[in-house]
Amino acid sequence: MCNCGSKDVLTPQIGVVTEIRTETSDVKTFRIEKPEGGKVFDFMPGQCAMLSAPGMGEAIFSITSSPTTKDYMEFSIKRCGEITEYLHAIEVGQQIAIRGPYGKSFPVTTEALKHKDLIFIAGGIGLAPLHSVIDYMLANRDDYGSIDVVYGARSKEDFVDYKELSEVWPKEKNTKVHLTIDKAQEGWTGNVGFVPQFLKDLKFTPDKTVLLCGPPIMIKLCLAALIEMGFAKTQVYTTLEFRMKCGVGKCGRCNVGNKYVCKDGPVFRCDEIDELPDEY
Amino acid sequence: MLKINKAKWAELFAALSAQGTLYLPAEVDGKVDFTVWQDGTEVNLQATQTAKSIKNVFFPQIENLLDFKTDGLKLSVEQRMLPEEDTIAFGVRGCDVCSFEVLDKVFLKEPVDAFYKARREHCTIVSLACSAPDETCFCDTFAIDATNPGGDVTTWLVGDDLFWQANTDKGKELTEKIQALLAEGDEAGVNAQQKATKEIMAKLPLADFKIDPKIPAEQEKVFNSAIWKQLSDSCLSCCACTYVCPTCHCYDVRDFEIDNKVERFRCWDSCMCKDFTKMAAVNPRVSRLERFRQRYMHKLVYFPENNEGTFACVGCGRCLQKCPVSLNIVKVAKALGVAKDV
Amino acid sequence: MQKIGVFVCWCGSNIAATVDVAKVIESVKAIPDVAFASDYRYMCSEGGQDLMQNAIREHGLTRVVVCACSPRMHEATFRKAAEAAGLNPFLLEIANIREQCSWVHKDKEVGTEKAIALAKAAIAKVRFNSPLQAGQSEVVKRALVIGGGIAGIQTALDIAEAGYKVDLVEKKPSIGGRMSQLDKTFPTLDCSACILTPKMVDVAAHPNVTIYTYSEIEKVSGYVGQFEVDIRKRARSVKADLCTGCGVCQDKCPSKKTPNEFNQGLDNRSAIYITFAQAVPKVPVIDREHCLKFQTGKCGICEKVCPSKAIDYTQEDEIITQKYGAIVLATGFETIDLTKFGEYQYGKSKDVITSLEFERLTNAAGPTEGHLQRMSDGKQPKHIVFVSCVGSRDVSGRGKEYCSKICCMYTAKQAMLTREKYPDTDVTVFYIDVRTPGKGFDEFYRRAVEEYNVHYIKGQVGKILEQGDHLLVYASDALSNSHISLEADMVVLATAIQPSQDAKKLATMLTASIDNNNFFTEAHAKLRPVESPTAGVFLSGVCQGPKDVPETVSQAGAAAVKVLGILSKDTLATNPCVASCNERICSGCLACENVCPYGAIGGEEKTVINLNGKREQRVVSVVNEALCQGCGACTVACPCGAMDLNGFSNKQITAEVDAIC
Amino acid sequence: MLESEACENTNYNPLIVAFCCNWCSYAGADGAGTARKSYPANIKIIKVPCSCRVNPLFVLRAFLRGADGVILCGCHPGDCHYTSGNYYTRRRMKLLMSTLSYLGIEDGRMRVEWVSAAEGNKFSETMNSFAETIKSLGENVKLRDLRCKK
Amino acid sequence: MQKIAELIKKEAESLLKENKVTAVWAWQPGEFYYDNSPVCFTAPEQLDKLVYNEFCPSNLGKYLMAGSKKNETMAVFAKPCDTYGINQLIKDHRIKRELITVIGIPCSGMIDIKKIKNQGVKGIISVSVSGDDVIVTTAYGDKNFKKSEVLLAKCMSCKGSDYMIADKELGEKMEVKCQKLNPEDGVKKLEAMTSQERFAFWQQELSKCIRCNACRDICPACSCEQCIFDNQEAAVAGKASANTAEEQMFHIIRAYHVAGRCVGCGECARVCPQGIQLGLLNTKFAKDINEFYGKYQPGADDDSKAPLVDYKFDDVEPTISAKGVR
Repeated sequence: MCNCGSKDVLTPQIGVVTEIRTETSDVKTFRIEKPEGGKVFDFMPGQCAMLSAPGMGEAIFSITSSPTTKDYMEFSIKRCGEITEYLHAIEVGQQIAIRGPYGKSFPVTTEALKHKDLIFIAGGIGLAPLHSVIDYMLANRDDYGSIDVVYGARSKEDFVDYKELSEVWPKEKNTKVHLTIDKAQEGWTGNVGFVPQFLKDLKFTPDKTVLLCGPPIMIKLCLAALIEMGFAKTQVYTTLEFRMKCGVGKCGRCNVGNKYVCKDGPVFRCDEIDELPDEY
Repeated sequence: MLKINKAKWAELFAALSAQGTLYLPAEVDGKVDFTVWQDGTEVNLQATQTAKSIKNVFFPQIENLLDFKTDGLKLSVEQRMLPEEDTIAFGVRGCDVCSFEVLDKVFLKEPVDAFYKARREHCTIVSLACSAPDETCFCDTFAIDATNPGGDVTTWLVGDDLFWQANTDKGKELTEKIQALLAEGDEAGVNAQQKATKEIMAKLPLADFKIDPKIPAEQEKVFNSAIWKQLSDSCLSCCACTYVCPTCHCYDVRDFEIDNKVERFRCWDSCMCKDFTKMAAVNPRVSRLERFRQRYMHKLVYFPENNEGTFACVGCGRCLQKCPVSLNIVKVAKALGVAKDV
Repeated sequence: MQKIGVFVCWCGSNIAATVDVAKVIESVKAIPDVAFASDYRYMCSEGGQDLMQNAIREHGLTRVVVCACSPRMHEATFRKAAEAAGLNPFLLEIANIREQCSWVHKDKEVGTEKAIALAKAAIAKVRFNSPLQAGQSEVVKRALVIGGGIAGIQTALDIAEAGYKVDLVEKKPSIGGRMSQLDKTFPTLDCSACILTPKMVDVAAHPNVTIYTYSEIEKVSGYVGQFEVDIRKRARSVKADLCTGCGVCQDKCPSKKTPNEFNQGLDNRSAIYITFAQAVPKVPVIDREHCLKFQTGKCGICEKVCPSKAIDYTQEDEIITQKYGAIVLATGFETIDLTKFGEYQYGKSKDVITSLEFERLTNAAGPTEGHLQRMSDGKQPKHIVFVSCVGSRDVSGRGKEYCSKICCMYTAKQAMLTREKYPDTDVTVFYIDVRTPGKGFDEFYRRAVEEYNVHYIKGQVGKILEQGDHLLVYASDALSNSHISLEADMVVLATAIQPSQDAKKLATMLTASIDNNNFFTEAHAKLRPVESPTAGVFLSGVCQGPKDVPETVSQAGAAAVKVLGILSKDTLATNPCVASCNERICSGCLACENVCPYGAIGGEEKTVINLNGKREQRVVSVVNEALCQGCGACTVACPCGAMDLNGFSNKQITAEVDAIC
Repeated sequence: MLESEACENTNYNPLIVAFCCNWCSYAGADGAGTARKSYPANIKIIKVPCSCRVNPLFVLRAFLRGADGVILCGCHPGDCHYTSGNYYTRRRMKLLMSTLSYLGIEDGRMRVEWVSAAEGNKFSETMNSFAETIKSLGENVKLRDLRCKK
Repeated sequence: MQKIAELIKKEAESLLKENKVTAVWAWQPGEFYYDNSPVCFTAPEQLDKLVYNEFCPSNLGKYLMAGSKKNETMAVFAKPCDTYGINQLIKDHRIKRELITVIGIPCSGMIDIKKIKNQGVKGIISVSVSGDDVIVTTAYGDKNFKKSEVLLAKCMSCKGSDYMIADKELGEKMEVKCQKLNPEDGVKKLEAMTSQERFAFWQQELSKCIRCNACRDICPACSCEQCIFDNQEAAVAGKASANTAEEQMFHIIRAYHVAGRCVGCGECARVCPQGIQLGLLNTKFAKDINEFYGKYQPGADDDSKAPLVDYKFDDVEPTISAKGVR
């Protein structure tokens, strides 16, 4: 037992997995609550949490559910390593160690996003952090302008949360969802092509604010496309969601220049990233 | 100012050790390192520098943080007891004393590292002024006065007498506990020694070595310097420099599995290693150049940027002594052109 | 997290008597990823297999551990069952809680504890098992039979009859083996030559059979389906294709002082000789060691007299390299050396002979043309003593601990035939036990005693002394508990048999195992008695253990069937437990290549993804899975752990170690 | 001497890991079972295809994790199912044993024995004698990772 | 040595000028006279920084690995002892022979600055060496030493002045003049101790280890793409030294992995920041190999079969030594 009543920053809490949804062939969504019920901790959209696979270690994941959800938080996790392998194999009822929240959130409460017309651009599992923001905004719909979600995946089967994408969000006020897949596929009537081109095709006006999340190469190309369309880097927010270890800005792994991704990020405005050394 | 003669040091160490675990420089196999004092320990107060820094008193090389226990689907976490042991770090040179300030800026910054904090709070630092600096010393570069090293208590070794001056409440408290052993001393000897030491320091090869305090502002230029390649080409990517360094503080968190219990521990790691904090992915800085650059950029640029200009180097010179291929922060700084005298 | 199913077998009371099965179940159930655990009286039975298969399906088990008998017994059974239920067969492990637990520990508490530990180790290992897919290797449709005695002949014939090519290799100049030396066979008293010769002719004439006589195995490599064998065909110095077997050469040969091996050295032969009249092939061979032409350069008579110009002094040994799908060992036996049994005067007195020598002595084609006479003076013996168990069932260390099995019966045969042919001869047999389990065997023995009045004395012969032209036999009579001595004109020793000297050399070449007595070991004493533990190598005849002719012939047929089982397939599933190289880590030092016994590893310069995820070109090890046999030598030679072995990976073994410690 | 007596008094049961090659020694162990030749229960067998599969790392790992003794059994030299595997084993283990001794680890904590498939008796005798040796040596304290103390 | 330094400079210059190689590995001076470090020169104008004196102990062979992967042509200056390591790296396919030009340079022994400093010398301003005389100028006055008394341990057991591999040799061969040390002597001394004493000795030695990996990273036999200790999958000793048992493991396994490949260069012991006598471990393996399997010098050639990937039918059996219990 801790002798001073103060928990160390690296000591996790216990949560229990209460629901597991299989989203795609390699993505599952996990719902986690306190063993006695309720959310393990409060957070803001874009923040992350560290999940433990005892014996293997920890890995950081962005929280997918909305902060406005009172009872639980959710994580959409793609299978891509030892720890995610472990998580994908667990069952409902399994207890799990979790600590957080870590990092800065998207500036949802500031004028940076409030009352702005917004474009969310996501690729693959990149929807996870944005999902939280979108849900938060839909819950506080009147605080924000128009919402356009542009989401690309390899195939129809690779969309995470397809049901919500196709049935729930489009019904919301002033909200549009634009889906695209990489290659043509039977039964798919939507757009085919990569996200950067799709963006240009959608002809967004450059007065909107962009939240961009996905694999590094997609971010790079989308950013180029946006700039071509007349957007400024100050209008684009993205996340550098990788290589975090301790989560508390000490261990020395995740820094890019003097910024610690886990503490100063993972949400950055694209012009801030430009100031960092080219090491991400 | 108080003093104690060599004849009574054994009593002094015994008395100090009664107040807490006493770490002091001692010689084993011809090598001087901080060691827990016991009766018979061969104390060495002459050595300018210990082989390793004393950072492990606050930041042990390996530290168990917590235990996981599994029982079916149930999981429990039990944090380890925070250390409560009182410690005294005796004979700490000025450079090392300053290194604690660097570490504090990391571990005591929010969110606070509870283990480090507990250790730090339970320790009284008794520093020892330098009287015979070595050619590898360059604490002056960072405006550290080796002849007046600070800490909770400062001591000076002049001839056979150890002069003693408490600086803080903690230091005074400790002084009171051993008051009986101490006699009044006058400052003349100390002052003379301080003067002589400074004269020696001026003669040493690194006396003029200064780092431009403005380099953080030139981050981009430094980061993209062509010199990193040539320097890092000869680096072995070992972590001798990081592990002897008093300010390096990178760590890894790992699990150790025994039956259905898992111990989670924290251990030193080095940003220079290929497998730094390795889990699913490799060191994010994949090339040797990136890793090498990271360490020096961190010490000379990033850290001062985040900490009001404080460099993450105290000029102890250990890396100059220990690098297998004689690469070190001085060589790097000079090559980068951030040293003032070039 | 895996879903592991654990099944604990009672094996009737074999396991359940020493292991508290319920407690094992209870303990393993507490292990986090054990999703199902159950016990069953006989897991290997259909019911047990059903239980496992249902559990795999119902609980979606991803791994299975069976705690039962040795994996050498039923691993294959359970793996097959798991596969039928849709689980990759290599996701199953066996915890050996019978042979290595319940059968060696008496205390139930101790046994239970150990069974739990073994189960835990298997569970720890199985977590890291990965699904393996057996590869395929082609089968060479040709068999090799080593040894041309009745066992080898029968095996070769059976294989050939089924339509496959078979090569028969015999060390001696002629096939026929021991059986060709025998006079009559028990218990029917057929003439041995009369029943063997037709078979020899058949096999020689069979279009599917190639016979290599005077030949030996030089080298064996490869594996089941793909053995590669070098056969050394020794120089005969006679062109087989020209020779008509007329025998002039051996008649005219001036060197006639070589002991005749076929007659057990009871007479001499010429340097150029045909082993025996019915030899196949009936082609003489020059024994170069005793040939004047080869030893002195002079002579050359045979060349001159040969009507068909078949003599060729320049012939050299030939190495024939051939690929085979399967190999049968039929190397037979020889009698043991009796020098350690000085008390019998064997070798000192010409009238003390072995039973095999007796066979030649009574054989019409033998040195005495079938007349029973003493080798010392040519007189017909009036009193013969047979001594059984000479060197058999011997715990003194001079002979063999095992029973040679055939002696009781041939002794009875020899005694009976003597009495029949020479009714005035007195025949005494000393025995420890008379063992007659066999069809018609006991009747045969009783006939010897009852009809032919052979004196059977239960007792051991302690000493034999020469006295004048007689032999004095000192023995004990166990029934009357007295010492007796009797005079004899001839003593016949029923000498123990042992595997042929070549067995050991062959075992090494074939990596087939042999037991302490150099008999080849069968894969399973009861269930796989004709298979060696090495896949594709089968056993026929006495090389596996003492047998009489009918047993040998039936085993020879069985071995042939096993061979056919392989040859009839076009491909065989290869062992998927082979080495594999993690190219990302491999540094290309090729230590692995150096230790591989099969030449299955080689270095290749390749473009690989390095540890930083970048492409680079460097030398890495590449495993040829068809050649790899899965020994794992490479995995240890590899310093960085790039080389690993499927089924016995570093992780699996480490997990077992951790679980046990 | 005193140590070993003390151990006997406390019913000290050494933990022993036995690596056995599949073709000879594991079959030999089965043979011991079939013949009901007993040996101490604290000897646990790990099956490997060939003795040459046993990495010295496994042996060290066993000691690190608290094994009191490690024994490695393989086919007799010359009889290896894989022709030459046990020849490599012989060199590897010879050097390992020599080094362990050099580091001050008690001689005898590790052993290599050649046991054929037919030598069930020898297997059981070997295990009994090895267990006795380890009993007389007492607990492995020198190579054990302190965290693994049970 | 100054003369040889000139020869080296000239050679390097011509190699680079004539584009025979794209890189030359040599040494450059540090802050003090004694801390030269390895460096890669790629242009002739950089060569004024080239240095060769009694403080160039590093073997440059391992640096060739990176360039070899990129198919760069490189020249390397190698002292006689360095050539063993280079051969070993070629044998392990870590350096492509055809890419490298090995230039043998004579050596009369390297000075161990630690030996000088251990005698209480501090504040070194300069060092000058002429013949056997070493004059150390310090902020506290001058000190004189005999070179033969302050040589590196590895030089005191110098394997001789011959090059095991060299495309060209510069200057006249030189001998190391000093009281020679046989590295096996230390091993024999330990072997003569009791088991308990040996254990105590190694506990003391190995507990100093801080797992900085300097011994491994300098070692010409440790050239794996990924060391087993960095491979989580392999589950061997972790990166932290949790207790002496783990340190023990690290050093046994490392010594084991280089057994039969360790060229005996002594660099591991030289670079150990904690002064662990690592040579005693590696030399033990070498000594055992020589005794059990016949004399073998790794690195003397680039094609022989190393003892641990070889065997003889009548190799010595791994039985318990005569001194053993029972």
